[in-house]
Amino acid sequence: MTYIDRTGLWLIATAAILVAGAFVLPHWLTFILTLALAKALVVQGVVVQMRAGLVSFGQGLFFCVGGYAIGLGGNLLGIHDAFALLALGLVASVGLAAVIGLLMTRYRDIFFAMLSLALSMILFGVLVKSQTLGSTDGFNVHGVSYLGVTFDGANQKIAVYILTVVVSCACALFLYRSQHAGIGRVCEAIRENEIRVEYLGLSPRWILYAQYLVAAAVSALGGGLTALATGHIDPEMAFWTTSGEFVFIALLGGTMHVAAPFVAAVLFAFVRTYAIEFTPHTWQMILGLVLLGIIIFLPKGLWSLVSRNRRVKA
Amino acid sequence: MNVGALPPARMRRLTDMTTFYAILMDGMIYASWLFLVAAGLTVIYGVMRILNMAHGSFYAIGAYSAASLVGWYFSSNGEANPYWSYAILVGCALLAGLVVGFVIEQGLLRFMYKRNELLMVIVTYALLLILEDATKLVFGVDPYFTYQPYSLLGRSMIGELAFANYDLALVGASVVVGGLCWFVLNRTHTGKVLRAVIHDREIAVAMGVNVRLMFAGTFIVGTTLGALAGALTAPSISVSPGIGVEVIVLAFAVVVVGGLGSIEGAVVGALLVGLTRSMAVHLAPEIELFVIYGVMSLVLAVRPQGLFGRTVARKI
Amino acid sequence: MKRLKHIVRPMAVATIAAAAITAVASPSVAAENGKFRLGVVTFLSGGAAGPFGVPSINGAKLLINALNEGKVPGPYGQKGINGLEIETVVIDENGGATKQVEEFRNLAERHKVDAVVGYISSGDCLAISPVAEELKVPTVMFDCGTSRLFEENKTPRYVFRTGLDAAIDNIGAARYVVDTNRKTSAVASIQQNYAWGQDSWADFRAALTQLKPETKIATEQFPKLFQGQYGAEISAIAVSKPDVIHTSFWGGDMEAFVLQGAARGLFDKSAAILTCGESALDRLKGQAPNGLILGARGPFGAFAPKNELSEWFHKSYVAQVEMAPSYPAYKMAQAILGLKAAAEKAAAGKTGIVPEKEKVLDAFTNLTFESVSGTVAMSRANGHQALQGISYGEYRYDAKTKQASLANVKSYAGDCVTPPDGTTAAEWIKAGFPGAKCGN
Amino acid sequence: MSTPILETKGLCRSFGAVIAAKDINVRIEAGEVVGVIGSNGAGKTTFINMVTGYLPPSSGDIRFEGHTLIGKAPRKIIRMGMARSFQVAQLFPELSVLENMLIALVAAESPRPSFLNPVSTPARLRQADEILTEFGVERFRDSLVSAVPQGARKLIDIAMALIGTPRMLLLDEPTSGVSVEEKFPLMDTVMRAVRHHGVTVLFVEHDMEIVERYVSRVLAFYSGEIISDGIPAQVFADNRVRELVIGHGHGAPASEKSRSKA
Repeated sequence: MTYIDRTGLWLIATAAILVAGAFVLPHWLTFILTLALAKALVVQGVVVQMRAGLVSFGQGLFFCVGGYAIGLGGNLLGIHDAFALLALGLVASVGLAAVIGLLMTRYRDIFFAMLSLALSMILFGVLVKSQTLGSTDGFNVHGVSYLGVTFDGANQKIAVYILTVVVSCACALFLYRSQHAGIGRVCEAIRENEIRVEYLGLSPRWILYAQYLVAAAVSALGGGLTALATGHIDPEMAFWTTSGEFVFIALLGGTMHVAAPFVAAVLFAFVRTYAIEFTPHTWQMILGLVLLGIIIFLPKGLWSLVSRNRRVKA
Repeated sequence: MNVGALPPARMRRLTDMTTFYAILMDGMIYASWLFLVAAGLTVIYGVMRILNMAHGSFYAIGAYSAASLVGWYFSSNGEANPYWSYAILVGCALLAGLVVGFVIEQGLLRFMYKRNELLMVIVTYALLLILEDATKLVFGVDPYFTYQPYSLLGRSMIGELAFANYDLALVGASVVVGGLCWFVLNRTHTGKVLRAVIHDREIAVAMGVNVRLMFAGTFIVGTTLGALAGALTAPSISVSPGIGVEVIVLAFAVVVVGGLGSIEGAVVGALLVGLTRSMAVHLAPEIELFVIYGVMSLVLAVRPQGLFGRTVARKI
Repeated sequence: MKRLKHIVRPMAVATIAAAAITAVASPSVAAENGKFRLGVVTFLSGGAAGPFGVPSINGAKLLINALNEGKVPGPYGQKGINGLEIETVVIDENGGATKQVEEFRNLAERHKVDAVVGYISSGDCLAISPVAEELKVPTVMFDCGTSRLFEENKTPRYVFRTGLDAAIDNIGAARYVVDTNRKTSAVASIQQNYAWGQDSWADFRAALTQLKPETKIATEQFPKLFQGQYGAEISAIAVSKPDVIHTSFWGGDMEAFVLQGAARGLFDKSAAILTCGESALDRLKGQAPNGLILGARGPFGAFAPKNELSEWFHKSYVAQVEMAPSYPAYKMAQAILGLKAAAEKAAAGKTGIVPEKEKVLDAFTNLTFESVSGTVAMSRANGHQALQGISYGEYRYDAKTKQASLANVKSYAGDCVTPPDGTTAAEWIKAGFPGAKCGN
Repeated sequence: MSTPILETKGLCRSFGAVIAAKDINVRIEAGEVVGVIGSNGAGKTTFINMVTGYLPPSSGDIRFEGHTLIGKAPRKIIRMGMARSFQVAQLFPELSVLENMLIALVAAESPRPSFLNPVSTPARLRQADEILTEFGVERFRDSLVSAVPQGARKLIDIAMALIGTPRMLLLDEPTSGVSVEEKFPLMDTVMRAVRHHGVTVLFVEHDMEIVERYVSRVLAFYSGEIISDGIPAQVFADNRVRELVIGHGHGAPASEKSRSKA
């Protein structure tokens, strides 16, 4: 049952083109793409929960855990392999999610949003208090190798970029499958009517718990890749405005298609970069207006543009 | 680093009466400020079911307009009676809240009341982003330092400690605001109608309540309360960009602890958060940063709907 | 509404597509347009914008305009940098280190700037430093004070800092407290709860305890950054009956603390030392009690020495902004002047060209240049870190003239308060300041 | 005597001062079709809610095929072979009717939905189409549930309950909110399906004509108690039933609230 359908092929083809782009595109562009794709993985975590009707205003928690795992794994445990570090972040994040997920899955709506925010802010507080970890200044990530190979300077960034594209593609394939598999459909059902799901003999809490872990896992990968790309981590990753940005991008793209968060994150990165450049004093306002525009005119996100067009053609 | 001397000192302070009074006074002052900040948020949520993330921006707008106008009042005529500045503070807040609340409700929110609660959170998040920059465009990024109304009232000694009379007056102000909210909700016709809307919106509509009018009114009142909190805070701080974002999470914590939409809840939430924080500052400053989120998580874990929140069982 | 959607949808698609195409296709304009392209990064929004960002960007604009018109006195008469007009790309520093790294890459690779001047936040400096080295962009940190900058980047090539290490502020503050014969049997601390506050207090406490071993700490308060309300903290400090209060507060937080503390008589019985206090010198308007000890993170602002350059800067700034320049403006000017001096030294008389990058770096290393704060020697961290003295003084407000001034100013030479290369500030303090050359 | 499919012993439940169930003892054998009547607030829905685990009884025992249901979550009870429909159809409004069916099919297969296997397989699509046809709602297959008329929603609700191949089905007012003309066709469809699957049925109903036509046994509730239990003719002849239940008609003014505390 491991067939790959047309969407799967599209995802793989896009990833292949992006990988090839590493050798053509200017470095600043690949760097923006790296960060945008890594961010999109966290957004995928938000979206997975959004499909089940839960909005996490604290996904930065797992983003941060993933990032700090990269830094601490290198500084404390002496792990320098990128894959091992990402795996470490994944395990740490899923482990944490396994514990707090027990609490979180009892909450819905605004309470879920607020509690996720509070938990993320507690991590922020702990990190700010940890002077050995550099408090708010955070610290730098050095000397990462890739299966024994180390790169220098620009090549290292290309390596991170390719790694990010590959990881994103793998996650996208998995998330696409799970969206259309039982778990994804049931999540939508929970969003629509939780009581009915219970009366179909399913446990909404178990399903939300499972998705919570998945969201934590992909968010940790996003955090890890961000740390590898920027070479720096700080508690800001767990601050609530960071999480707010993830929600923003999730809405921008919409929850309809697995590719939407990636497209939205890339778009967001460009909009923000140019907004900062051309109107350094009012870039937040521009973001706010874009967000309002999306909510009013494209309530299902940018992706509804694509799917609308396709339906017309068909 | 040497970390000596602290633990024994703290043990001594636990039994110290001055510290006890200080905790109580500081807690009360902070709690009344928290209540002022949170009242508007909880009123809007109670009636409209909108968790307003832009509440902090209303606070900031109130603070900025009060600070700039009071600043202008003192700089333009040096001989003026300084006590008028208090009227200016309150007047500013009312005007700013009225105008901003009206424009936002009529211009944006009223078109979106059918959307779900979470989407409204995000709409107000967008508002927050817009208002942050709008405030900056209007008032600039330089801090406004309007100290006159704060220092004018002098200080009082309570035990060995001096307290600014302005801060003590703030306690009075919050009692007045809380009392007014209570009076309107419980002793007036409008209050009765509002409570009907809070209790069950559909039935209220069926009973012929003009919900649109109620919503518009509530939003303007909520905005004005936010602006008032900002205006009353302005003289004791330096009004600078970002103050709105700082208060919003605090206000959330208070309201969530007390129970979303409940005025009594906001009072109790503010007292709980205020006193706990003041205790932390005096007895264990190192945990001060977590106290608020700690209280919030703890209350949510034990009583998800908050101390005064109601659970509505779903009818099937 | 529905009809509107029909119009909006295709328009949105078109706009997005167009934006995406321009974004990707917009050529990275080569810098060879006969101008010297300078990236300037500082806070334009957020809490640090008012006290630091705005004065610094005002200082930068003023100086760059004057340089481009060739109106700067002293050794800086040459137009722009090495005869080239300076063209700036201004970036908001708000938004966190990750965003700054992204923006720095944009500056380096898309805008192809010749150099970057900026960074107030220590976190940003730490994050940018390895990226600057990697992308080989001459980068001058003008304000951030973290000691870790050159502790982590041990062999800097592209990164320079013309501002001072924050450890110096606090070593200087400790010396000032000791030299003015204050009692230190109860020292209270209030710091913003983040790296800056924590590091500042650690350095001050270590230095003071080293200089006066009988020092006792009465209370340590760490309120949240931008908290604004310090009622409980002020009570806790008052209860501890301190002789000295140390704070590294800045901006709105500092002003609020001073106002609230003064209203409650906190400073009546205790001496308070504010390491960043000078930035509010002209704003406190008598709300701070006389005797409050203020610092400016170096010989900047009101502590700047009187010379042709500093007087010109002060006068032009007041003329343009209608306010006296506070220390961030001086520090920004210092960074740009340092870069100009290095570039012109590297060009060795061949004006009208962008001098070779490697030569600029060589010239900047160990450079001694004239600045708005006097003569600056880049003599620490292998010639990448400026060595300057630090001054503290007491606030005096004249109610009649409504002018604030500084009294009992004490200055400490760079050699007195700066650790030598190869040792960290913490180690140097612990060892008892070996090799410190203090005037007395 | 064989084990009854459903048996309750001394079932009690109160909401504050309101008593919704008082010492209810019922024994239902497999294959019966039981109608529950009673005025508003008599405790009918409370009874169904207790049996399906939505409300815990204050005291008493409920046994399904001999196994107690006390302390079990609804999903566990469903997995044991019980199913229910709702007074107001409980569906997934923003999904299509087909998707609703597919989700029910997936749920019926396993309590742990798969992460990888796609939901819409040819086999499931065929099954869904069969069920929709059986209930006569195949024309709504691709519409969103929110766009489907009330009567069809009730049918879809019951169809979903039957997908899990239960041995017992509880229907909470299957014809409420359905127009008079639609009532009998709806019940015909439902009862045909129920017989086809060999399911024991208990349903709450206000319409005495419907009760009379379809059931083999009637339980009459009055303020939390069963006041009569027997074949329809016998129950309808009971004076107390005539006075307290039927006499009240349907729209009895008893408080809407106390009845729908669930």
